[in-house]
Amino acid sequence: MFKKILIANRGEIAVRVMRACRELGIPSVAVYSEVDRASLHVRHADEAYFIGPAAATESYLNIEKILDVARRSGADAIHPGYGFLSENPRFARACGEAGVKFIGPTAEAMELLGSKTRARQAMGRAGVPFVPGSSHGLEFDEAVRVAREVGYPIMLKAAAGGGGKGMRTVRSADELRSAFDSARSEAERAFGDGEVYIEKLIENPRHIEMQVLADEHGHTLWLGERECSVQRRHQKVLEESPSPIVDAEMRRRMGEAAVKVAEIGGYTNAGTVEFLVDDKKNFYFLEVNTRLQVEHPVTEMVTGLDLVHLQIQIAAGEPLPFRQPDVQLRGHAMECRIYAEDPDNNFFPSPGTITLLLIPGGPGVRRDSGMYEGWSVPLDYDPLLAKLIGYGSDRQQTIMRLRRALHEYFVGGIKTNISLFRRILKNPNFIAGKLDTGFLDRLLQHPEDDPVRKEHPEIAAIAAGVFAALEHVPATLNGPSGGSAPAPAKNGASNWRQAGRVESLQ
Amino acid sequence: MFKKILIANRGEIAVRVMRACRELGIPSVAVYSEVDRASLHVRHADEAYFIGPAAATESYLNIEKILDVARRSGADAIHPGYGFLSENPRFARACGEAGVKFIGPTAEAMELLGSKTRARQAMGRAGVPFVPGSSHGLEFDEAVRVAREVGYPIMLKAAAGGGGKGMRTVRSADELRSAFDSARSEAERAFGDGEVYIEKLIENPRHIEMQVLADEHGHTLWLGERECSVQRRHQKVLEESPSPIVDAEMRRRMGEAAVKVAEIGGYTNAGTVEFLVDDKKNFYFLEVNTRLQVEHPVTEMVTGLDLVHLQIQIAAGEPLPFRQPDVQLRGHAMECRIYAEDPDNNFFPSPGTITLLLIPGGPGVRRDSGMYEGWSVPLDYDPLLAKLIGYGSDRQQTIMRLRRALHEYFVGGIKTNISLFRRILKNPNFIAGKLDTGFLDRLLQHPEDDPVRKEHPEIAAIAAGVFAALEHVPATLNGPSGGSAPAPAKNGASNWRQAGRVESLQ
Amino acid sequence: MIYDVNIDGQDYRVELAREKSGWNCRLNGREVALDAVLTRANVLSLLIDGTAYEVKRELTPLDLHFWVGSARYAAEVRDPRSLRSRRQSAGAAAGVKKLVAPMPGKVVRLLVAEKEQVQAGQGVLVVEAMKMQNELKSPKKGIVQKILATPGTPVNAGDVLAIVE
Amino acid sequence: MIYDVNIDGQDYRVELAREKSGWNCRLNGREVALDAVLTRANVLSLLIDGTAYEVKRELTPLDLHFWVGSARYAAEVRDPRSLRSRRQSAGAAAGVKKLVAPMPGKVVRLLVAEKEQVQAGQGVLVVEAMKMQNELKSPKKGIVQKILATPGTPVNAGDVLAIVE
Repeated sequence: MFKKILIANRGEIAVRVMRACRELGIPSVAVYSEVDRASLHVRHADEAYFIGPAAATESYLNIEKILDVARRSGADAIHPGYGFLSENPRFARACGEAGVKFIGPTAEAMELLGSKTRARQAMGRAGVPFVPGSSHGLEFDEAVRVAREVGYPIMLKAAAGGGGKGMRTVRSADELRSAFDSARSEAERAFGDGEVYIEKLIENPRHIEMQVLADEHGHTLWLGERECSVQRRHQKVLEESPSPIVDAEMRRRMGEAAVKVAEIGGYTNAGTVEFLVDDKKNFYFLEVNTRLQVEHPVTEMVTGLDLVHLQIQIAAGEPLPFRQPDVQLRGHAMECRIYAEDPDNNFFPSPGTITLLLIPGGPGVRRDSGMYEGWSVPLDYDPLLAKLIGYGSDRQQTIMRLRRALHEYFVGGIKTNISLFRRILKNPNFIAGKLDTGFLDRLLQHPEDDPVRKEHPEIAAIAAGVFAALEHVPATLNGPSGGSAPAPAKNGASNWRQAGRVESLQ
Repeated sequence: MFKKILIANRGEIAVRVMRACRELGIPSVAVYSEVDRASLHVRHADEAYFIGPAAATESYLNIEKILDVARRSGADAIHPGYGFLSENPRFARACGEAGVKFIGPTAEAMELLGSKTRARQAMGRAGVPFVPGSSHGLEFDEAVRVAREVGYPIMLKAAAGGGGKGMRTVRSADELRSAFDSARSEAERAFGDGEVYIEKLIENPRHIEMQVLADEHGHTLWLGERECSVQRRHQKVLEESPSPIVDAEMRRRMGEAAVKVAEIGGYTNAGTVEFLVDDKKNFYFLEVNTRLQVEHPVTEMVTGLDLVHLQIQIAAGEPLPFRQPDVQLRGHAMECRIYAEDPDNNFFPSPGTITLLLIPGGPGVRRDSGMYEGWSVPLDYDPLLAKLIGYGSDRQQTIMRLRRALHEYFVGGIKTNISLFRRILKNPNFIAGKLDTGFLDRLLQHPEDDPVRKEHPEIAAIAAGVFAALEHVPATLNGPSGGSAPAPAKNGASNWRQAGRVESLQ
Repeated sequence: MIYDVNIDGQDYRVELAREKSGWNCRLNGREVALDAVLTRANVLSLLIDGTAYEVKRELTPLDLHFWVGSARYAAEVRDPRSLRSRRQSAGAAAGVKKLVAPMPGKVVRLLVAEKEQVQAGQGVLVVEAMKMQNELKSPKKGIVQKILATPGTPVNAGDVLAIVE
Repeated sequence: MIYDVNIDGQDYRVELAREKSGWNCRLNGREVALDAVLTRANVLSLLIDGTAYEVKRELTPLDLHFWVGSARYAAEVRDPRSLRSRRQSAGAAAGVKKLVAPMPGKVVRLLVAEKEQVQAGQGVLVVEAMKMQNELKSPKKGIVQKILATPGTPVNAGDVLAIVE
């Protein structure tokens, strides 16, 4: 087993990986940029090293700086988390050359499966169903022909793509020219690679993915699907497992297809095979995510397994400790991604200081968080603050449990999308499991459907008065009690108690 | 289903039941005594009513006051939690007479199974194994004879007993007289009932209990065992499921015995059948707990079920939604009971204000808590503050996970037994599953085995200096920032950040 | 103590008097059986006729809100007897609207020039924060009187970036 | 700033000086590459040569402790240049020991009378708190000089209940 693991990431995923390290008895090493000294991942680490300015290119994306910390700290393995360097084959290769184990697939597997066109070619050879279209980059003339063959509407996609960049929907032949040119130049700018290919557009598909796990001894397993159709701007917002439409037979077929994909790619460690599913439940290979996914906790809840433990054990050369029939799926899990963004104002990002944080607990609630009260959310990174994951014996219980947990959750001082989840979890189509990737856009077109009613303005008014009155009474009652006092929070409770008691009997 | 549920309890269990109510869409009603106005269960309730002074006899144990709140609030069911009125048949009967459903077994079942001697008689008729001895109250002469028959050492026990009261170990005939007299008078004082009976002493037994669930339509199921051998003064401290020594066959036999016990007693709702297990894995019926147990979460984690949901559904007349073969036990769960007591000083209770609270999160961690930062723990009730429950794919992972979670857990301002769990979870016998009810006493005889080493006094010294220095710099850096400022906690981080960065590069 | 409170545009008068037996509360002159406990900083537990409300206060550099359960209310509080008032001169100069940065970030692009005509909802400039480019839109149709932002410079939440008249 | 710090009975001198580039720290005269951030009230993150320590401060009416990870250290801090000192006159009167209430509660029973002889560890009185009766024991062998507690009355943590000489 490894002596020390460096986590080349920040935020909730760095904390989550450090927890696994501690559970395995392995010291963890954090890296942090200028704006992350007070971040939670530094508090959770056994060691922590500064790696540069806020800009990720000069810190979290800087391969040399990270390998330098590995060297100085004596870390013999690196967990990349998700994002940043996690799907960068050059980084995986540089780790190998530096004698540090990269916890993830090989650079070769990443290169094969990370290019969408190369992956599509491989799937074709292996007989895994994929969305009709081309499997290599196209010039315009060829694009015209392929588009005609598969039939409009089609999607233009960047081979190196991700995050919706270099992607265009084309509904008729006369739109193709301008869409082609703009997709190509956007891909060129975003990825330094203008390669563009065509896929038939599947209208309102579901996005369902399959978790796979492969050790370095030739064993590859699937761990069940995740339904990720609730998206905004190609960004996942809520994920669940199992999918409301996948039955045991379909699950087995998707699982076996995903294992085949992983085996073709020589894949090791944890990975995800994404599929599009049409309204007849046909599924089509979409792409492979060669990393731990943000939404891995829902799979952990329904399998009872810890994917990060398994990633580390696999990377250390251990064989998988179970076989496919040992994987027991049970219950239902759902994840809400808590972003620092304002759902009432164009989803503008909302960095700033968290002035009040009330967090949910109790049965079936898991929090993977990178925030704490008093912390200032920097404006330099992805707005994902935390993940709230709910587990229940069935989908209905899980939905009700998450609604309860969201009721308990409060993040003050910055805006978050917590209120959006209240809407989603009360939406009749969502409750009925009628989902597709257009679900959330349609929901957002009806802001008047917000189930949170503002029924108590008079209670807010009374509270405003009480808070103001509390500031007029001596500071010891309400205000923080000065330098050396340990509890600025205790305030007026005891003095008001007497009052409260008498009043409540009236 | 019920329209409104009153929770006749306080602390973590009241909060836990309210969460279930919210998940089922049922409004909850809290009751609170004079010292509980600011308690967490009042914050979680939809309605809350004052019921009297701190003394439980005048508030939480006062049947009339509680039924009066049910009437005023329109609650049509009462959940009693554990402790207080939960095992009081008079209360169950009074609820029925007031037209309010008591969420638990019938008064008749409680009366039959709540008396240890009556329960033993019933077990004898049904052929359930129980500890040899007498099954009715004894006069001294009879006690002499029975003790001789079953053979010393023996236990004298109060028929109405609980909490170790009226209980004496007798190792030889010449000790019997004084033990008999004192047990009897203690039982008389504690329970108003001096009935005492004899059980053969099982030396260093394990305490293993079986969860049962029975609906009002004649279906009774078992949900797996809990090992509760880690006790201090007959008070459970840590529980787990499954037991390290129970295999599938033994589990089935214990489960079937427990179901038989419940059926004999005409039992409905959730209950627990306790067994003593000797070193040859023979199990003996001990008693029935006719309520939800403190340690029910470990069963919830390994079954994936919510026992409080099921209690409410059963009480509402619904049939159990599954059958015995549908119950899937998976993984391993363990609960630490966090008490406000000082393990370094005779386990003295430690009420007071919680000045700092850092709580664990992440995978496999559940917190059922009744505390929050700034809250003052009253000195009037049971010292149970919260329960930390860990889940893992196996016992080893669960132990490591709880050690990790305890590392994250911090309760400042009062003493808690968190450090005791660090010791237990690092104890080689505990790790090996070598447990019996004497385990914890033996561990406590070796305070020098504490695995927490004080290796960093110089770090404490530096920190003391830094805190002192921070109080010398302007108040805005360290001290709370006055009346209307929202975040007393944000303090000097940003100012120190610059410093920190440069230093860490040295 | 008397407070004039504005909640989501609606005015309320809250009268609070401390008495031996507790607080006496009137809302718009009507008596309210109020039981209030500050459980921790910024979190108030109110009981009124048995119903429990948890109210959170959220005070940012820009504004004051109260959350009753999951609903959020914008608030302004004024103590008529003191000069302390949180009410801003909102009504003034109805014809002039300020375009305010809703979050800290960096101005990356201007989309219009000064003195240019804009439609309501038309993009005026782009601010980048948290890896996202966010187009700030004109609050009204009119003429961009002034642009106070420079591309490449950081802005704080609440900074006025442009004025449309 | 110079502080004399006592940790679990051991004395340390901590020198801290604020510089442009950070803080300069010396422990017993030896330089320490200290990086310190107060992450939230009472929680300090220290980095020293790459190793991370989270230190919690616990200040109760009775005493001051610092937690480094899971280990708890009793502390006294003295600023030699000021009169502010948390050190109590502990050494004084070694022959006299006070029996102090370790928690708030109610005195339910006295087990000895004034002027009575007690053994070290012998029960002196019983305090009830949180449903438990807790016997407080004599810290030393000697004579109970004074009993300051009355059965039936509440006591606070830190109250002196008896004096043994």
